[in-house]
This record gives sequence, C-alpha cells and structure tokens, in this order.
Amino acid sequence: ADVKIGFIVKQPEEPWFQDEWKFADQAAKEKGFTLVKIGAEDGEKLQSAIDNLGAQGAQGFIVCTPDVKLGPGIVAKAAANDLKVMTVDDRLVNADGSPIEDVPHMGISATKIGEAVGQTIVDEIKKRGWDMKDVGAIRVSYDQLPTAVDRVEGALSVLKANGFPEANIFDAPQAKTDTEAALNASTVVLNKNAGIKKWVAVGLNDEAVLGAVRATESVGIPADSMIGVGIGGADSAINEFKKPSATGFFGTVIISPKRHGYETALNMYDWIANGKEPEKLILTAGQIALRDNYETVRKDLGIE
Amino acid sequence: MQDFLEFQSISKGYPGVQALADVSFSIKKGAVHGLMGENGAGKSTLIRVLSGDQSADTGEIHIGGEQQVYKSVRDAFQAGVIVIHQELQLVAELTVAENLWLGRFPAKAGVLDKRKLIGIVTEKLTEMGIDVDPTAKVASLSIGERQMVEIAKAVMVDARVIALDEPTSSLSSRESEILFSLIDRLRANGTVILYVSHRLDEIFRLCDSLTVLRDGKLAAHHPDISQVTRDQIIAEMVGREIANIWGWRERPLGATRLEIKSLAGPKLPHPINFKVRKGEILGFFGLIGAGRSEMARLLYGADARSQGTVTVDGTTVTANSPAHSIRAGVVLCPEDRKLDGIIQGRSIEENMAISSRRHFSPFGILNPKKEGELADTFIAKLRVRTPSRRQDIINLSGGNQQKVILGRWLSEQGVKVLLIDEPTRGIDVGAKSEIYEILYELAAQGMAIIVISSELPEIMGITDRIAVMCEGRIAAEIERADFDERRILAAALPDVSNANDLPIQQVQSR
Amino acid sequence: MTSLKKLLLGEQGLVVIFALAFAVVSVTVPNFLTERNMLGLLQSVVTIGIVACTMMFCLASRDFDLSVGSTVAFSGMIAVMASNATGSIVLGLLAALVCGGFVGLVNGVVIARFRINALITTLATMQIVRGLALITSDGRAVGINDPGFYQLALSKFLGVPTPIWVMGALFLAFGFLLNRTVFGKNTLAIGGNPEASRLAGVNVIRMRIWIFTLQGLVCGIAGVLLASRITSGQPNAATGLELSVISACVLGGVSLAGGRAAMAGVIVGVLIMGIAENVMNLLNIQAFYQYVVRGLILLLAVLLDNLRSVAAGRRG
Amino acid sequence: MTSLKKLLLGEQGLVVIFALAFAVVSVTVPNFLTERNMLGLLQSVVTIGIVACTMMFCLASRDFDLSVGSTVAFSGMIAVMASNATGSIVLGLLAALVCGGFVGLVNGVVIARFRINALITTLATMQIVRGLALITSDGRAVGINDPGFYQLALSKFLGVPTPIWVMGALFLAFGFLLNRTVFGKNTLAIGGNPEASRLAGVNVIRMRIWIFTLQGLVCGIAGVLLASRITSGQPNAATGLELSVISACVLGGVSLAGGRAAMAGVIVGVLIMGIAENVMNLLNIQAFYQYVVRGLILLLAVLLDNLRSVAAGRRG
Ligand SMILES: Nc1ncnc2c1ncn2[C@@H]1O[C@H](COP(=O)(O)OP(=O)(O)OP(=O)(O)O)[C@@H](O)[C@H]1O
Ligand SMILES: Nc1ncnc2c1ncn2[C@@H]1O[C@H](COP(=O)(O)OP(=O)(O)OP(=O)(O)O)[C@@H](O)[C@H]1O
Ligand SMILES: O[C@@H]1[C@@H](O)[C@@H](O)CO[C@H]1O
Ligand SMILES: [Mg+2]
Ligand SMILES: [Mg+2]
Repeated sequence: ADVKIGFIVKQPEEPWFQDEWKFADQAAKEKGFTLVKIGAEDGEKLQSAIDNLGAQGAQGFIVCTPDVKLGPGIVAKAAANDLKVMTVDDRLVNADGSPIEDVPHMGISATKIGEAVGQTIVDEIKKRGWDMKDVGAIRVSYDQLPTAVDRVEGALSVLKANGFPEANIFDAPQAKTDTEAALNASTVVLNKNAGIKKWVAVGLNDEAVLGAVRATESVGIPADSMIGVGIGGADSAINEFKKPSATGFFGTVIISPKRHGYETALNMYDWIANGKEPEKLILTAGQIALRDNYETVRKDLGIE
Repeated sequence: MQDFLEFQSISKGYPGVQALADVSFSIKKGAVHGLMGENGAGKSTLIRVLSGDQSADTGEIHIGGEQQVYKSVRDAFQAGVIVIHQELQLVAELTVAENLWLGRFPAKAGVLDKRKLIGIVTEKLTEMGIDVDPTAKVASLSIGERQMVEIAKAVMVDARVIALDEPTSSLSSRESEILFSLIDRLRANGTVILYVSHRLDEIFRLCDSLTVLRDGKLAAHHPDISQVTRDQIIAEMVGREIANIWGWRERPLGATRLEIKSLAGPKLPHPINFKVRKGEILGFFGLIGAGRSEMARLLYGADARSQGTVTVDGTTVTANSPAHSIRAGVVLCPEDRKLDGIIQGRSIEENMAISSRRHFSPFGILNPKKEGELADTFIAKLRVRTPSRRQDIINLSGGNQQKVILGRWLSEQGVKVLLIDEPTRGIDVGAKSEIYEILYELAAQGMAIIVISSELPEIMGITDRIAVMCEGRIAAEIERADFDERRILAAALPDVSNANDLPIQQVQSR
Repeated sequence: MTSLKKLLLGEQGLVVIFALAFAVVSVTVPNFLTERNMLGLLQSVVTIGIVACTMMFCLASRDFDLSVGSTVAFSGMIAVMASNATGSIVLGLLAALVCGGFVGLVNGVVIARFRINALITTLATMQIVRGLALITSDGRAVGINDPGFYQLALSKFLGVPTPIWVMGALFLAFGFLLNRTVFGKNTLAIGGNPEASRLAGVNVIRMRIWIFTLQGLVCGIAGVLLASRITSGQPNAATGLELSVISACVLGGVSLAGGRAAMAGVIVGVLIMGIAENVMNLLNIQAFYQYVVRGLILLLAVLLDNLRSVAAGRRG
Repeated sequence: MTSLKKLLLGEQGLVVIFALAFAVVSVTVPNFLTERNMLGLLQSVVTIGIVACTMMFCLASRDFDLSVGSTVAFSGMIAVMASNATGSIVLGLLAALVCGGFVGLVNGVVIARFRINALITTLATMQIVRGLALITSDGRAVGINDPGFYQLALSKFLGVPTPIWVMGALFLAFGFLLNRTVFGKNTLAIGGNPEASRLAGVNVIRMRIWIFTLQGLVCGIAGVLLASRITSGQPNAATGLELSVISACVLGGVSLAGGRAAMAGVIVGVLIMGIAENVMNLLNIQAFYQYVVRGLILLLAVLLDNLRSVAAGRRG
C-alpha cells in the first residue's frame, strides 16, 4: 500500500520547523511516500491533527509537541487511530514528568543547548579579558514556555559555575517571543543598570538575543562590549553575520534541522514499510557558529 | 401661480407592504401644504422619497418644472430640498452648532472655520427665538430642545422645498408657536413647505392646501383648505366619522390609590407631593423642561431619587427600580419611543409581550400561543398597520411604533397605576379616540392613570384633574369643573407678567 | 427559480448554503465523509462549540468576552490539580466549575454593576486569569494522575465520544434557553435596546451578571473536557480561543450590535470553522497558505450571508 | 476641595490622574525618571502610539480593525525586501506605504461598500496578510542590506531618536485632523449616529474607506520604523498589536460605541501601557505576575475614568 506519514510541528511559522519539513520532504521524494505536514499550536489542535491523519489513512507520524506533558494523550490518540508515532526535538513525558521511553525520539536536550550557549559566552569573556564582576547578563526570558526556561537556565548555570556573579544577572521578561518585545524588555534592564558597561545576553532563540543586541545599540553600548549568543542559526542569525561590521550578536548554537527532519522521516518510513523499528533515543548535538565560521558549520551540518 | 412641486404617480413597496401606490399631486410656490393620513398611510415614505433617502419604485418628482433624479440625499440637498425627519436625526456627541452644519461644514481646505461655525448658528437661533447654547453637546438637551435644533436645520440654508415630518409632536404650544412664525416667514419668501401633522388645529392654522393619504393611496387633494371642514378630513383619513374625539364621561372615583410624598431627584430638587384616586385620570401639563417626565421617571424608579415615598393602596413601594415598580402595579409608558421604548431588531409580538409575559410563562418558559394572541388583540384594538405580528418593529411607521409601545403597557395585568408620557405622540386621530376609550375603560376598572401631555386640548379633553408643572414644581392643581385654558397656561408660565402674550390662538381655533 | 431563491435567501439561508457547501466538500475531498473523519471533526470543535453557546448570549446582549480562552485553560488546570490532590474526579470537576463560574461572575459584576467597558474588562481578566494559571502551575503542564479522568474524553456512547454528546446537549439546552424562555427573550431585548428593556422591567444588571456567570461555567465544562482530551492541564491552552468563538458566532449570524442570535446559525458557524481546518489538512495545504485560505473562507461566508440579508431587505 | 474634585473629574480628568500617577511613579520607582529611561520608554511605545492615531479614528467612527499587527509586519518586510532589491531606501519606504495603504483600502472597501462586519473582515485580512508575509519571506526574517536603513531608527535630532519625533508629529497631525477639520468632525458624526450623518449628506462610505486606508498607511510607517529598529523584516512581528492598540485607545476615553475620541486621551492611554510595562520591569516583577498586574492596571485605569464620567453625570 501507499505509505503516508504525518509530520506535526508546534510552531509552523518558525524557520526551524520549515527546515525540518523541507528535509522531511526530501526523504519523502527519495522513498516515494506521501508526507502530510500539519501545524498544531496547542494540545487540542494536536488531537485533531492526529484524528485527521487517521482519517486520511496515514500509517504513522512524527511530532514535535507543543507541550511534553501531552505525552499520554498523544500515545493514546495514536493508538486509537492505529498510527505509529515518533517524536522529534522535544521528548514526551508522563504525568509524573518521566520520559515516555516507548516512543522513539530524536532530539537534543534544551538544557544541553543552553549549556553550549553558556560555554561560548564564558570562553569569549575570558578571551576578551573581562572581569566578570563588571559584566552584566541579560536573561531574556519567556518563562511560560518550558523549553525556554530550560535553555536559559542551562546557559546561566554554566556562567555561574564559572564564577559569574549571580547579582549581575538581570531578568528581561518578553511579553511575546518576538524581537521587539525582547528589545523593549532589554532596554529597561540596560537603563536600570546604566553603570554597567559590558554585557552578555542569553535567550530562548536568536530573535530574543537579537532584541538584547538591538537594545545595547540603541543606548550606545559599542559592539565589542556585548556578547550575545543565540540559538537556532537560521536567517535571523545569518543576517547578523552578513552585516558589514560585527555586531554584539557574537554567535549562535546551530542545531541541525536536517537530521531531525530527514532522518526521522526516513526512520518512520522504514518502520512502516519494512517493519524496522527505529532506535528509541537518538540525541544530536548543537554546534556553535560564529561570524567567521558559520558557513562552514552549516555545510558540516548539511543545511546549505 | 403655477405648481412648483409635483409628485407624479409615486409608488413604493416594502416586503409585505405597499407604502405608496400611484400617488400624484402638486403644490404651488410659496404654499404650505398639509399632508395627513392615518399611521402607516405613507406620509414619511413620501418624504423619504422626496429627500433622496429612498428611491421610489415608479414615478417622478418635479420641482419648478424640472424632473429630479437623486442618487443620494446630497443630490436632493443640492437641488434645494431640506427634510426634517420624523425621528430626530442628531448626533448626540456633537454640539448644537456642529449638528446644524453636519454634511456641509464651513471650511477652508478641509480645515473648519470655527468662527463661521458658531457665528452663523448663534445668529439663526436668536433670529428664530430658540434659546439653546450653540456650543452645548446635543446629549445634554431635552427632547423638546432637540426638536427645536432639528427644526433649525431648515433655515441654515435657503431651500426651495422644506418638508417637515411631525415637527411638533414633542413640542408644547409655546415652542410650536416659534415654529409657526418661522413657517410664515418662509412662506413669504416663496419656499414650498410640505407639512405632516396629526394635529388638525395646526393644519388649519398653517396650511394653504392639503392632501390626505390612505393606505398608501391618494384619498383626497384640496387645493384650497378653506373649502374643507375638520370632520370631512377626518372622514377622508379614517374612512368613518368620529363625532367626539375626547369622549370623556363621568366616572365614580374611589379611595386614594397612589400617594406621592416629597419626591425629589437630581434634576428635580423641589419635593413633589400629590395623590391620585382609584378610577381617576390625572393630567400633567407644563412647558418643555417643566419636569413632568423627570417626575414620572423618579416615581417609576427609572432614575435614582434623592428622597420621597411612593405609596400604592396604602403600601409603600420600597425598592426603587422599574422592575420593582411593575411588580407593585406601577407602570410607565415613556415619552421617547426611540430611546426608551422600541426594542430594535425584535418583532412586534416580542415588543408587546416583554413585560406582561411573566404572567403566563411558568418557570420562565414561554407560551408562544398566548403571546401571539396578546399581540393580535392589541394590533387589532390599536389598529397597528403591519403585515404580521412578526414584523421587526423598526419597519413600522412612527405612529405604529408608538401604538406597539402603548400596547405593551395596556396589556399589562394587575396594573394599579398607569403613567403615560405623551401617549398620543404621532398617533392619528382615529387611533387616538380608541386609545382614550381604553384609558376610560381601565380607569373604570379602578386604575389610577396619570397622563403627561404637551397638547392642551388633549389634556383638557380627557382628564379629570390637571396638575400644572412649572420649573420643577406643581404650580397648580385644577379640577375638571374649573378647566380654563388661560388659567392653565398662566400656571405653566414661569413669569406671570408674561400672561398677556399667551400663545392661545391655536387653542381657540378648536 | 423563485422558490430556490427564497430558500437561499430566507431565514434559514445560511443553513442551506452550508448544506450545499457540505455536499460539495463531501464529494470532492477524499476521506472527508467517513465516519472516522466526521467524529474527528466534531471532536475538534468541541471547545469552540461549547463556549460558543454562551458567547452567543453574551454577544446577543451587546456584550463581549475575551477572557474565555484563559478561563478554559485555568479551569482545566484547576480540575486536574484538584482531582490530583483529592483523588476524586468529581471534586476536580466541581472545582473547575466553581473557578470558571467565579471568573464569569467577576466579569459580570465589574461590567454590569460598575459599568466598565466589556472589552477592557475581559481583556484584563483574560490576562489576570492567564497569569493565575501560569502562577499556580509554575508555567508547566500538570499531568493527570487518575487515568479515569481520561475516560471522560475517551468513553463513547453509541459509538460517539462523550465530549460530542456534551456539546450536543449544550446546543440543545442553550437553543431552548434562547428561544423558549424569558431569559432568552430578555437577552435579545437587552441587546436590542438596553434602556428600553430596563424600563420594561427587565433587570438588566442581573441578567448581564447571569450571562457572564453562565459563560464562565460553560468555560469550566470546556476546560475539563479539554484537559481530559489532552490528558493534562495546560496553562497555555486555548490561547486565541476568544476570537475563534466570536468568529463562529458572527458567522452564524449573531449580531455584534446585539439583539440578533440563533442557535442553528451558531452551530453552522462552528461547523464551518471546523470543516475549513479539517479540509485544509486533508488536502495537505501548506501552513502559510492555510492562513490565507482561512481568511478567505471567513470573508466568503459573511459575504454570502450578507447578500442574503440585503436581498431580504433587512433595515439597519 | 471642590476645585480639586472639579479638576479630577473634569474633561481632562484622565490626563490629571495620569499626571499624578506619573509623579508617584517617578518618586517611588528608582531609575524611572532618568533621561535614558524616558527615551527608552517612548521608543517602546512607538509602534503602539503610531497605530493608535488612526485606530482612534476607526473606533470613533464605530469601526474596528484587527489587521493592524499583520499589516505592520507585512509592510515592514516589504520595505526591507524592496529596498534590498532596488538598493534604494526611499523606494522601500514607498513600497511599505503602498502595501499598508492597499491593505487598508481593501478593508475599507469590503467593510463600507459590501457592508461586511468589520470584526470579521479585519480578522480575515489579519490572517490573509500574515499568511502573505509568511509566504513572501518563506517564514524567515529578511535582513537589511543597506546599513543606512538602520539609521532611520538610530539617528537622533536634539538627542531624541527619530522614531519618537515621527510619533510626536503623527500625534500632532492626527490631533489636528480630529479636532480642526471636516474629516474629523465627520468621523465623530458617523460614529455617533451613522443614520443621521447619512441623511445629512455625509458620504459615509467614502469616509470609512478613507479611515481604513489611512490606518493602513500609518501601519506602513510603523512597519518601516519597526523593521529599522530590529534591523530586519520579520513576518512574525507585531502579533497581538491590535489588542494593545485598541486598549490604549479605550483607556484614553475613545468609545467603542463610536462618536467619542480625543488625541490627548489616546496619548495618555498609550503612555499608561508603556509605563506599566516599563515599571514592572524596573521593579523586577516576575513574568507570570506581570500578566496579573497588567490586567489590574487596565481595570484600574478604566475604573477611575469611569468614576469620573459617572460623576460628570453623562448619560448613556
Ligand atoms: N423599511 C421598511 N420595511 C418594511 N415596511 C416599511 C418600511 N418603512 C416603512 N414601512 C411601512 O410602510 C408603511 C408606510 O409607512 P410611513 O412611515 O410612510 O407611514 P406614515 O404615514 O409616516 O405613518 P406615521 O403617521 O405613523 O408616521 C407602513 O405600513 C410601514 O410599516
Ligand atoms: N438628557 C438630559 N440631560 C440633561 N438634562 C436634561 C435631560 N433631559 C432633560 N433634561 C432637563 O431636565 C429638566 C426637566 O426635563 P423633563 O424632560 O423632565 O421636562 P418635561 O416637563 O417632561 O418636558 P418635556 O416636554 O421636554 O418632556 C429640563 O430642564 C431639561 O432640560
Ligand atoms: O521550540 C524549539 C524550536 O524553536 C527549535 O529550536 C527546536 O526545538 C524546539 O523545542
Ligand atoms: Mg411617519
Ligand atoms: Mg416630557
């Protein structure tokens, strides 16, 4: 029979997911199966999406869930529709918070990505010879999104472990996850601490960190007094690197949508067509990209 | 003089109603032409066609020999046609001056000319003898004042044709007189005036010629009004003779039904006291702003009182809201049907049953059959002109809307005190006498009825006693045996020294 | 010809147009008219459908409620937390209803008694309640301990899942309330002319408070079903629900200017929204194009309905 | 005593209350009343402030526009793409204005000419335009090639950044338009009583189309400034802007029922929203509590304003 596979993501507008879909499409073309791409921003939409896949005769789906706690519901819904299920990016958990190990997963832990960010910042602070006491850290936060908290906390934990004073970390809560909101929130932090001249910034993604960078520019902090490290590595970050002169946006942790999109789709196909069950857990690594090496890094990850 | 304004076979239909059918007549230059007919006869529709607001299905309008083709009200305005509509068309949030200029503000390159804006209006208002502040927001004016502002629109520019649709329905004789002298001046200038009214006195006082509509058709055309009599016109309108519109007769009066003690509120600072007996009809007369409506609203609990008690059959009505008053047997039919009466978008049936349905809706569950019967009864009794009781009330003619609102209150059960504010505003002669009959019937059953009216003939014609209000106080209480126009008007006027220029011609012409 | 026109443009015009559209979709879109897909479709509109019942009353009385999404999320979370804490699903349910009802009551009192603009009030409570949901859960979803709770959503009766039955029952109940009771007529009257209604003895303040409270209670029900369906209480659930629900109502002919509403219309509005989503996914329409299509469908639906009322010569 | 009461409850009451609140905040919140923070605050309200100018007209004429957020994002993106493609910033600017104006024109024509509910129409265009933004950019941020474009936002005049000047200029211009021109009076008249305005010969349809078109143009300006501030065109920018802008207007005393509006009020409304955010961040209030506080401030502001109008004895 024809193989039909669903690929459900939580935020279809995000470039990351566009890329995952793009690479999954590649796999579909190679193997000749149908890929159904559905965006599902919340638990309810996700439920309907699974029903919808069942109704159109798909055999399985890959999902990046809007919330990991939706786990038991997703598993039950998949079973009810007789669909195989794999997760990507974010791993499902039970009611008690433990991972649902039966469901094959490919992803990277949010905390690990965050730690990579933190490490990059610490290295650069040392390289520039700054005294951590004089440096302020902007924590562009969006605490209602659990992954966002994990990433930001991952980064800050590395900073603190390396002697960054806790008192110099300032929260800049974004009202929304766009650059303007991050810019407004960061501006307040900078103005409140006008005495601090050197800054670093972490956030949930590139857009958040960019907001902090724009804020430093608008209050006249020079680019070489700012170290912002984002997460994602898509166009927002690349645009920054392409600017004629370096900005405070120092680097970004690129995670590979290629593996996440292409390999998961391929694995699901194998599972359906050949009965070959995928590995239960594959963790991919994030890779740091800077202004001068981002092109190579992207090539290495196969996303050019 | 040749005919200046000509209607040629005008027809206009709405779903279920032929509002105008093949109506043709013409009016001479400089004439004031009356337009009469029962409620729903098609008067306002004809005026809406003239104003460019609605287009006729067939037929032509000629002014000064030229055929008029209007795509919008603007075209009609440019052709020199000014219309004062039956319902007030004012923007409450704007000032008096701004309302008078609306649609043609004085401006240079789009920037308002504030001087001219206020200057000319002040001039015109003074000229007309209208005492309203041009910079006041219309929201702060009483209905009567608003009506005067509406009328002032007619003189803001020089018009060839002015149509006035029941301009005096909420005016007292004093303000009406201002309008009449204005009309006399316009007539002298050669303006054609089309004048709609249900008040025969006014028609005879003002008009040179007259047309009567019936069921959308031309019933009669009188090029010279001096050739017709009142009774003839009534017969042409209603299709039957009405011997005595008022029909008042002696009734036995019972014990005190309603007692008001020191009633006062923010807009009515002087405490008011009065009593009404079982079976009695008490009239309240006064000039605009005398405080009659305010008194009724306080009594009914529509507005918050600062003090005072309302006692019905010896029991004091404690709580103070319309819902409570109704339960205590006190109801008010408000004066402003558009603002306080009709419920737009809902059917005649629902508009009538809204209050009384609680008597036949066990556990809040409706009884559609009962509601239908009730609606049909009052549609027939009050002669509401409509294709069906399910018609949206907004589609009725003004007078018919008023009848529906009256029906709402006349159909209430267990009413002990009925307050009606301007009950026959916009209602035709035929229906009027039927409404009075219903009031007498209710009174005979023991109800205490309070009628507020600005029409002196009406109040003298149907009440047993008149309380005259002046500047928020009851200036006089007069028994039927002592009714006298001069006395009543004198009491209504704030300053007695003015008693000599009482506007009594209108009353005398009766 | 004329009778077809009459049918299309009559009172039930929207329903007829909808039936035609449904027939077309059934024939042209593969996998659409299957029992599975129909059940899936109905389940996908349970939240919108349930909340639309009371939103209809709210709009009909010339009010507005933006806080429904937050209230659904909050009461769903409370249901989960309460049933986890007490071990009793019934207590969880009750807690959700109390919570939802309370939010509605507060909205109603502030709007009706203190006469504060409904848009602003409910925009404020929308944020406050969302904040409370985030605070009580610390921003994380709360898992359900007792698997019995999932059964609410999974259980079936005559092959149809319970949530759909609940929605159907509420459609019936609120349809009855609107057309056959004094409460319903008074709601419409208030929407038509609040001042006239008050003078006609309707206790407008009490009515409005009741309508908002009912709205809150119904959000509580929707919240419980949602939590059960997604097997957790999520503080971020149902964002943007308010606009979907209001759209469904307006599509169904409820007037934002008050005074006009019909349950059949609202059901059709809800179904149109659900079918649009369903069909777009069945046809595998790209995410970005879905935005455009969704917008166009909305426009088309009101445009058709509008042609209808213009032809019917409605005034105002 | 009475003169204080008069001041508080008079026409300018909201402004006075605001001035008092501002004084209190200045004294109690550290770092608030610094030049840097003031400029930061003003910059943070540029988008809301600019769009509020025309939203005021829209609401005053009894309309409603939910599409502003999408239009700001879309026209910002178009500005960047056009200036990248042509190498000319001016052409980019023009392209943004044309785009914004076009969206507004479409809204206006559909709403005024085809008489379709404004809420539904703009909800539809909100989605369509967002979809277009995502489609043209493939969902990605578009970087600005010419650094001169950033200068729009970074450049200063008399120490104050250009965007703030632009906002100020628009406040003046639209304040003038509202109070001193035929256009403004007609807007208020249409909102206050559409039927009376039509009968008085105001071309209601043309006015409404103009208002929406202006709204679109102004969104274009806001979009360009936003793109310049964040140095890229982002298809996801400015989501939810519509509700913030409408809140600011309503806070500033613009009536949703039409007919009532004042520029000073709207400016105060915009500032209240900006100050609330600013102060919460200065005081380090936790994100989840910010929701609650934001809601409470909104309520408080309208409550105060309401007390004022009740005391002033306004009817209806
Ligand atoms: N938009 C409409 N839809 C349906 N019927 C209408 C509409 N407008 C008017 N009518 C009907 O047309 C008829 C004529 O109405 P019109 O308003 O011209 O009466 P009128 O003579 O002015 O009465 P009144 O003395 O009560 O003002 C009435 O039966 C009315 O119900
Ligand atoms: N909406 C309003 N706002 C402010 N003042 C008002 C309003 N309505 C009436 N008034 C004022 O209150 C006073 C009493 O008016 P009321 O309407 O009670 O008088 P009335 O005797 O019934 O006269 P009318 O014939 O005008 O109805 C008048 O001075 C009037 O100007
Ligand atoms: O939401 C994030 C997404 O932005 C991408 O970074 C992959 O991981 C998901 O959890
Ligand atoms: Mg009439
Ligand atoms: Mg009165």
